[in-house]
Amino acid sequence: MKFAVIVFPGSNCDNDMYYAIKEGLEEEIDKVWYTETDVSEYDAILLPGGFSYGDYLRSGAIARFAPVMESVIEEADKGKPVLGVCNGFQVLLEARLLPGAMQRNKDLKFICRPTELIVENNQTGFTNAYEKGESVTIPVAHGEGNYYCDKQTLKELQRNKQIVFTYRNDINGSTANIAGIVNEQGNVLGMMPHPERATSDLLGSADGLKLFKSMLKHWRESYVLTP
Amino acid sequence: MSLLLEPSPQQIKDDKMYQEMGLKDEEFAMVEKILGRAPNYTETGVFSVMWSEHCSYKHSKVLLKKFPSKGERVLQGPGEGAGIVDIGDGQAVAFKMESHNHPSAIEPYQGAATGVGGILRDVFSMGAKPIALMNSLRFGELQSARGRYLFEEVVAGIAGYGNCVGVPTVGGEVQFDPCYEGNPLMNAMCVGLIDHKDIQKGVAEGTGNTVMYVGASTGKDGIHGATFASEELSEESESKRPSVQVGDPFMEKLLLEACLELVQLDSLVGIQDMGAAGLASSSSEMASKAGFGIEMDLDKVPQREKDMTPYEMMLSESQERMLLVVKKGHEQEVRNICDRWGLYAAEVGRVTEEQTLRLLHQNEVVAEIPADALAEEAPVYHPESTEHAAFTKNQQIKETVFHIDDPKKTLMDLLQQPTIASKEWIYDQYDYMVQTNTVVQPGSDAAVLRVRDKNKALAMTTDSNSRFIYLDPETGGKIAVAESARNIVCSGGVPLGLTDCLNYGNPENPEIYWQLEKSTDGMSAACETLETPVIGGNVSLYNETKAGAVYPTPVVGMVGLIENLEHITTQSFKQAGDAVYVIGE
Amino acid sequence: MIKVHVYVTLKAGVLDPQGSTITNSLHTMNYDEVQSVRTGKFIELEVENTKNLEQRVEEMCEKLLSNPVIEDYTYTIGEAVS
Amino acid sequence: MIKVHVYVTLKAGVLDPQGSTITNSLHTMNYDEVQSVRTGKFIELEVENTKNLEQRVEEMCEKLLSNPVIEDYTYTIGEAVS
Ligand SMILES: Nc1ncnc2c1ncn2[C@@H]1O[C@H](COP(=O)(O)OP(=O)(O)O)[C@@H](O)[C@H]1O
Repeated sequence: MKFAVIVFPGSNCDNDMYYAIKEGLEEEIDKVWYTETDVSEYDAILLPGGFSYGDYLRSGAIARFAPVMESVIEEADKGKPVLGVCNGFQVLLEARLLPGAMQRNKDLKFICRPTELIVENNQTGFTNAYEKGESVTIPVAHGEGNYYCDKQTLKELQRNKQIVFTYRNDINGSTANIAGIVNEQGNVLGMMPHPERATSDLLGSADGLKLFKSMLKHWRESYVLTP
Repeated sequence: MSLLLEPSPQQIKDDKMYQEMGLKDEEFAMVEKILGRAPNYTETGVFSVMWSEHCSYKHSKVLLKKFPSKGERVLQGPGEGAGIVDIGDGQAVAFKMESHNHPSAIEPYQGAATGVGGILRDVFSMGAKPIALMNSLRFGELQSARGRYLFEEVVAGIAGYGNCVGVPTVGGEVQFDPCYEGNPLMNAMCVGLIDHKDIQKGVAEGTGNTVMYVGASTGKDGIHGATFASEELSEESESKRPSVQVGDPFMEKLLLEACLELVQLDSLVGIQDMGAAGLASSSSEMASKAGFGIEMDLDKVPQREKDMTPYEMMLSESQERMLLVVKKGHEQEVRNICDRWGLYAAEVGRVTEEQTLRLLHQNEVVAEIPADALAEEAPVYHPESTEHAAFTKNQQIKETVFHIDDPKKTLMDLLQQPTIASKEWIYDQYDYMVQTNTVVQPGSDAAVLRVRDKNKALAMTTDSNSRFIYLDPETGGKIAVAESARNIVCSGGVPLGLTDCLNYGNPENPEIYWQLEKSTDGMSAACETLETPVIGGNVSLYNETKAGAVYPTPVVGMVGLIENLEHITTQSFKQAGDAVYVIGE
Repeated sequence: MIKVHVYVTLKAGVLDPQGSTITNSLHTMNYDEVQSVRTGKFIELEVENTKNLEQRVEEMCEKLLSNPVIEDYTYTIGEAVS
Repeated sequence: MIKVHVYVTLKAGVLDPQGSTITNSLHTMNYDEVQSVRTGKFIELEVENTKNLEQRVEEMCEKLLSNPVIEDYTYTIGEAVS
């Protein structure tokens, strides 16, 4: 399986994502520069964490207009898996590939810590290796992870089972403790916690690796095994 | 001030205007002797910053010489952006600590943020990839609103900058004491990883080579910051400072990535950060170190504001800027890399045979100074020294035995002291995991980072207990070094060396100078014994307000090598039933 | 050159964590008369005079300067200055 | 209840990294007419009418709402509304 991790000016978890795939999952991955205009050759697209464009104005707002995003949106619309982590999630929100918006954490402070998450939906192409309701430890590191959506949107998210991860405890004020959501089609996942930081026991947890394993399994099942 | 309104050399001399810039009468006389004439306004400004304590170490040079700085593993000792120590396999670790005390007292968020920015540049300008940040902080008690404000904003500033750049802040230390009330301390340390072959120096050599400027444009911010850092804080400080520097961590991130690519160019001759005293220090130091000169055309310097004068350009402390020397004819290679990162690279001058710093502005020579005079020939002072009264008094105290009626209550009281209590509130705000190498997170004796693809790791710590040092500077100095070494050893590492940041009051006060002397004696002795060379550091003097000087606070930042990942040890008890030992005296 | 002022505010109903923090701080500082605080952005643009300036400004606000999911915007277009 | 609007801007000469990044971004989006962008804060307060309202607002601006070291502020005090 061939992954692309997009590098925006100011991305800083691109290398971590690269190693998670290369060494953790042992699959192929390229770093793709934000000025590229065609990402169709990849099987999955990863938008990494960091501070694209310094997070100036609003996090993700400026990266959303980077040249590469047109092709990312195109591939997402075609049903290709797209994963946005932290700043990547914020970019997906700004690009309207996912509903809602991010605000500053409720106590206005950046938080970095291992966090307990609940897998709310294990029927996605990103979570099929987890149990439903499984409790996993994956770190967060963000200042603007306070997920907001209006009541109507929340209802839809719930009805369509688009809420994939929630925080066990409220850490940042997010609506319904949401930590990660997918789009209606289920091929675009945005999450604030960093699975790429939880890929080995040496780093404190390997729970994040299962997410990438899920992507691989899903890809094998849907693209490789079907004639 | 426009160029036309600048005072003439005669006026500067007659009205002793140099005093306001920080030059003493006898220093001004030396300048006149060096130039063979009275300096003009720009020249006076450049001399005054280069001869400030911050840049010249004129009151501390003698003491720094005592530190052992050699060792089998030392690849680069004091004298460059950062010191470098070998860790085997063709790799080395570069590290340095620096203070940003006065800026943090005035504008704590930006002061701390730009402190982090500066120390990062010191490390990546050596060609090293920054892998960790640490810090050492001192504030007044948290009961005061101002104290809390300074503390919260400094922590937020460190977090804001480091998190954005993507270098994990893996540890540090903090102490609260009334002596820091008006003059908090903010020391930042950066650790970088480098391959031996990539080590760069800040030198401008090779006549005709091109001097290039990369990064943010030059504004009127922080003009005279180095002088400001070499004075006591007063109410005037507020108005004296023309404008505070604001950090741009996004720009820094681009600059970092670009520099790590630039150092791979064979055509790069030298590179140096424009830190305190900006263009003045980087240009004169690069020229002086190499034994060449630099001719710079100030019209080519990217400027953020209209009508900047040579004085303002040379003394500006705008952040996120680098000065490069490139082999003539290879400028395009630099431009290509910078373009890719969205940075502007300007050709601002050339290296000259003649060892002079010559500045051109609108086709006129506006300054002409021997480069060595600025970088090397600052006066050196041997201030008077008198035993500090606090020490004398402390020595007279007969041994005291404390009677504790309720040990449990005393323990609880102690644990509630902000200085002793958990520091989670602080490091929760630092991204200490980015780069995914942090194996031992903040909260243990030392932070531990694995070295990717190798079965080894680096341990790092910052330490100082200024109350001990206040009561007995020599012993306290030894304790500071020994504590660092113990923290490294407890984490499974062998100490490699240290960087330090010497924070004291006004050295022209004999009692303060005595503290400086004695504590550095103690540190040197401990370094000799423990075989931990001092490979770099920084001095911050004049940390005092009307209420008095801060405690003598030499902070030690030590790095150790863990030769096998299995040696990594953490602080916590592991399981019930294990025996607990106390070793040592 | 024309000065354009853009004001970006949170939509009614969207919580404003920063606003509530400021309200609390003002209360501890004894400014009890303050009932509520809402924070927003104030962006000043210097723009060359173009034909359809208003439309262009509107576009910039929609696309980049505000996020319609949570924010509203208003703007004023100033007099031309040299 | 009275609405007070506070505008906080960076002092002239103080670097505005946000502003320059937004300018660049607008340029890549072909809004080349934009010469420069400066960012600031827009704060709306709802305040009970008190005697020395103006002075109180001024104090709040000085002490909390702006950072006098790098920022300037202006404010407008609206009509009383129920
Ligand atoms: N306390 C100290 N101990 C050892 N070396 C020091 C100390 N203070 C400064 N130095 C060394 O003196 C040199 C000049 O320091 P400094 O001017 O702070 O460097 P920079 O040019 O990076 O600002 C540096 O190489 C530094 O390591």
